Amino acid sequence: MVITKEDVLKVIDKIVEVIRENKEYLTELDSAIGDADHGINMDRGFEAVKQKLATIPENSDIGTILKTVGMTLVSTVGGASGPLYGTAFMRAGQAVQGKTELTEEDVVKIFEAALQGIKDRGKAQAGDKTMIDSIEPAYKALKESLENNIALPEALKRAVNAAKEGMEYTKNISARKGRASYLGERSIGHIDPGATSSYLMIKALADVINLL
Amino acid sequence: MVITKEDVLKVIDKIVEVIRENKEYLTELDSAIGDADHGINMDRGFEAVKQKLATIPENSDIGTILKTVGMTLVSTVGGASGPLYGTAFMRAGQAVQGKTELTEEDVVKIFEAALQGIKDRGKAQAGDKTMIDSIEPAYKALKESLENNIALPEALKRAVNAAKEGMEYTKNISARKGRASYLGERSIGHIDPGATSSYLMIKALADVINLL
Amino acid sequence: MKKLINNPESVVKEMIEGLLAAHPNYLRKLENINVIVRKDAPVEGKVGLVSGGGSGHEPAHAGYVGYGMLDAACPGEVFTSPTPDQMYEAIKAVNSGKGVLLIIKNYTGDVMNFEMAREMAQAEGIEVDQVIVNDDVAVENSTWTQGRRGIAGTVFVHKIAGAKAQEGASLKEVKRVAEKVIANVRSMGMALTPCTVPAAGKPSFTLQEDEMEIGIGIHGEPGTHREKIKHVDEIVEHLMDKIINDLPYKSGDEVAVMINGMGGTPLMELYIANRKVAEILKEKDIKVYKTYVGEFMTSLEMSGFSITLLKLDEELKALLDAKADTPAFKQL
Amino acid sequence: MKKLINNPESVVKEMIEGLLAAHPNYLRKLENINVIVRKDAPVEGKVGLVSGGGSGHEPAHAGYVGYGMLDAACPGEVFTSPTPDQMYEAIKAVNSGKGVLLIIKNYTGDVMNFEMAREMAQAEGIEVDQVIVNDDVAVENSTWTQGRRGIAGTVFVHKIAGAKAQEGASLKEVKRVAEKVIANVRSMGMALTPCTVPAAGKPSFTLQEDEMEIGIGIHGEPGTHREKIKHVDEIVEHLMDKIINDLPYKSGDEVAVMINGMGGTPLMELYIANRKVAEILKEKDIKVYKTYVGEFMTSLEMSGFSITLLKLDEELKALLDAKADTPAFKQL
Ligand SMILES: Nc1ncnc2c1ncn2[C@@H]1O[C@H](COP(=O)(O)OP(=O)(O)O)[C@@H](O)[C@H]1O
Ligand SMILES: Nc1ncnc2c1ncn2[C@@H]1O[C@H](COP(=O)(O)OP(=O)(O)O)[C@@H](O)[C@H]1O
Ligand SMILES: [Mg+2]
Ligand SMILES: [Mg+2]
Ligand SMILES: [Mg+2]
Ligand SMILES: [Mg+2]
Repeated sequence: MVITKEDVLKVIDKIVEVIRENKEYLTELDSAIGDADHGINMDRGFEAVKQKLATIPENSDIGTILKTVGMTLVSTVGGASGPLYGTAFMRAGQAVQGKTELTEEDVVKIFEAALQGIKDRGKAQAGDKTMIDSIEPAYKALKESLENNIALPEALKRAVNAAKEGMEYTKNISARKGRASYLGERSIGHIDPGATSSYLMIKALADVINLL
Repeated sequence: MVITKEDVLKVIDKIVEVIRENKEYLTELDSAIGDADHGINMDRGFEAVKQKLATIPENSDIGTILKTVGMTLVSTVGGASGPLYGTAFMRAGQAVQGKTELTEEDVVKIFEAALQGIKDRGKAQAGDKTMIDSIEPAYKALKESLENNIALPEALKRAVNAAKEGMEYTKNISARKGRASYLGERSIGHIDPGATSSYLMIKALADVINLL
Repeated sequence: MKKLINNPESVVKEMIEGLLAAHPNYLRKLENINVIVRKDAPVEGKVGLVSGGGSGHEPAHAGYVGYGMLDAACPGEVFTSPTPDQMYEAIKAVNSGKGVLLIIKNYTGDVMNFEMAREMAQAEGIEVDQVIVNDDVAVENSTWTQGRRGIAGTVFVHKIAGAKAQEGASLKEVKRVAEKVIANVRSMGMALTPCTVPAAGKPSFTLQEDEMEIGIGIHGEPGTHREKIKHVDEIVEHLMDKIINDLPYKSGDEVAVMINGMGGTPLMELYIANRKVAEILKEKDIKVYKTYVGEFMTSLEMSGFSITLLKLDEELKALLDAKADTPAFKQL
Repeated sequence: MKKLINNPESVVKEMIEGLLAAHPNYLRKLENINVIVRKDAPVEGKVGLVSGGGSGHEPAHAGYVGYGMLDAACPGEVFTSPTPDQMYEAIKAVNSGKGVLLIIKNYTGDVMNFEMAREMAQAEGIEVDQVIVNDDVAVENSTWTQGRRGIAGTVFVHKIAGAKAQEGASLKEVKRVAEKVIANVRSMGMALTPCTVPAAGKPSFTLQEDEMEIGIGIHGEPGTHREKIKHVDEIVEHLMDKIINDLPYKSGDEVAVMINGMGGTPLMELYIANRKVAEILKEKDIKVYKTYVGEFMTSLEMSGFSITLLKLDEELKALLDAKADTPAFKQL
């Protein structure tokens, strides 16, 4: 299966839409264990991404598109999620630099680079109650599925399920990174907002690919 | 009928008690059209009066006692009511300077001097929605009753009724003096706190005299 | 009632203790009475400036005691005028022989108590004069009342009369500039929420979630009327309209602006209000010489604000710019 | 949500406009980006000091831009770290060739965004260094987290590093005193009421009428635990206990004290709190060199306060006493 540049743009549009729809929900999650801005931040950022992508040259490759998304997020989201998601998209763009179509392998590379970017930037690991708790299991599920010759749409579905499980798991643990960590044990019982936005983005990707 | 120094002290005690009992009520009235302190102010003042009177020389005359009450009120009540009631008691004391017993006429003089003191100090007149709206009718009723040879206890009862009517009348008018005047028409519908404290003091006087 | 206090009856006493502990280089208290004076009072060769009023307006008035502003402040109980003996002791403590000016906000209680104190001090041969600040334009039919209230504009009187006194001017001169400020200063305020007098324990009025009070004073009392809440720009327009038309302030005038928080208003909101104030003044070609944004004359924890304009001439500008060094008002 | 605003989405933009209108002699804004710099930036021969953080902490940080304190402040969205391009432009605007020091409060977002900016500026050959303030002792198990938060103690870093930079010291020297402050400053806060991020429209947590949050940060987030409300003296005892034992501050030490209101706390209550702070320090024979009471690092309209102690030596005392002239912090 081949993913075109147009497909990538569709995925980004879908992410913009899903973040908009979940703006209040993400903010509410953040108000329980953070500072009540995650949905607002993400929506501001992806709104800017939408504006920005409308202005980039027709012939931009997928790498450039993803890097533009990343740079736009860095300069508009702010907070912790800005540099983290920004770095993730910039690294993803680097991983597929120059390409105008993506293979299954490229998708794995994108996940890998994004995850590594987040880890480099934020120094967190799985179990710290962050976005990594959604992304890492999703990445692993995707990789394993594709290694087992499962088709991309199905592999992405499994990634979404893994992200969802990871996201739900954040409810049971206490935070060790980010603002929520100051709450210590009090953060237990609440889903992490960043893990939720990550899950939503992965789901947006899967939903678009599934419809192709 | 003759009123002794002990009777005067009893009246003051009764006033202290009545103000204490109505501290919250007077404050509530003041919160509707003023700054929510009248009961607190009056109670602080009369509490100080009680302390102070416990320390004055045994042989003090009634004039000295009333002046002491006035000076104590001036230096402890604050606000508008402090100088007004303070001046009222000081003038009343001057009016009966040196006396150890009071006649009916002296009681009229006390009312007259107190009322004049309040008017001199505050430049208000009847109908301005102030303590004067209780005190002036009370003074007039007392004077007229005594002129018509009505006994003091009964004359004071009439004064109390007049004060009560005056107090209730303040509900129907808008304030032209004091803090409530800033409310303009909005002060209509609320009884004036100072008119109420005046009524309560006049009633305390009458109640004590009636029991003699 | 949620307050950071111990006993509602002792808030004034404990506040004064905390104030003195914080500013020992600026302030001292007279013995046995609630009067805060400049540490170096009486200042030789200087007219003494005394102000005061109920507590609950912090930093007014003790926060303005110091170089270039007040010599003494008399804090009363919460929202209750101080008593004549406080002002009397203050007058005696700051009189260096050049006389004393009382700066009184126009409230019946304040005026009467200060007047009694003045009578007492004059009887002792101290030269005492007074000015009465009445900057609040909210109350219109002031002919029927004892006149307008004094609110945040009072701080400009402290600053400017204080600068004049600091120069060594005579009582007459200090009084003249104080009255010039009073003639040229106008204010108006509003509230989003009421405040609670600690000893009363209940808010002095209640407002619905979508209501505001317009034309409030600084004692937690209700305002001139109640409205549905609006955008701050509309609120500012309304207040500015009243203020500007009152003096009136005219095209070509130069003004000082004070955006005063009532105690519970975040600075962010005061700046947002100032944005519209500046815009309106620009439209009307009234030049802003200087702007003060912050909490200068508060009403406990009330949320809301007031706008003050002071029309300036060269003399007032120079005095406004003069150095001041007090706990709550510093100017280099 | 009762706020003096127009549109929740534009509060930061409008606040900045109001701020610039109020303080044109102190501040200017870089074009097309939310960076506030000293009017005279870059100051020749002076290390540039850049700080910033989410908005909602006013007067921090733009209020501290001026003589003897910061050269630039980057206001983010409400409670949201500013973005790297803001800090990057700030660094460029204040660099006079002597290098730039970033003063960062220890939050994941702030640290990451500042670090990205530093990388960008360093890539252009600008000498940039940073310090991270982490004065909040509320969070105990900080080994498991990214460490303690930076709260009101940051203002002492601005003041003292600012004074050192104003003297013309090198980047290395300015960084050294900043780190000395950080090593010696500790804070802790509490809240009586939550605050509402304008764009969120709802309070970030809810408290019952008889509850308070202990160990809060400055972003409206809940604290370390919740309790029944107590007398302020008991609250102060608890906070002071944590703070004093942390460094620890010892008998014979000299300290600067900051009693910081969270935005909605009346000054009266802050002074009442300071009374107990001073009493405890006296008991422990810790000398108070200087006390600051007011709103320095707020959380929108939150009601509550924090206590900060800074242990001083002769160098820090001299720098703390140095002249400062900024919109929100003036010292003669
Ligand atoms: N060090 C980190 N590594 C990975 N993710 C992190 C880290 N710190 C915070 N996060 C994520 O960021 C989310 C919060 O983002 P956001 O609310 O936008 O920023 P802020 O916490 O600065 O307000 C958290 O829910 C968490 O998933
Ligand atoms: N000029 C005046 N003359 C007579 N009584 C007055 C005058 N001004 C105010 N009062 C009385 O004082 C009362 C208010 O007293 P209080 O609440 O103790 O003082 P304040 O108004 O200063 O808070 C009013 O209810 C009114 O009866
Ligand atoms: Mg957040
Ligand atoms: Mg009253
Ligand atoms: Mg009063
Ligand atoms: Mg944030």
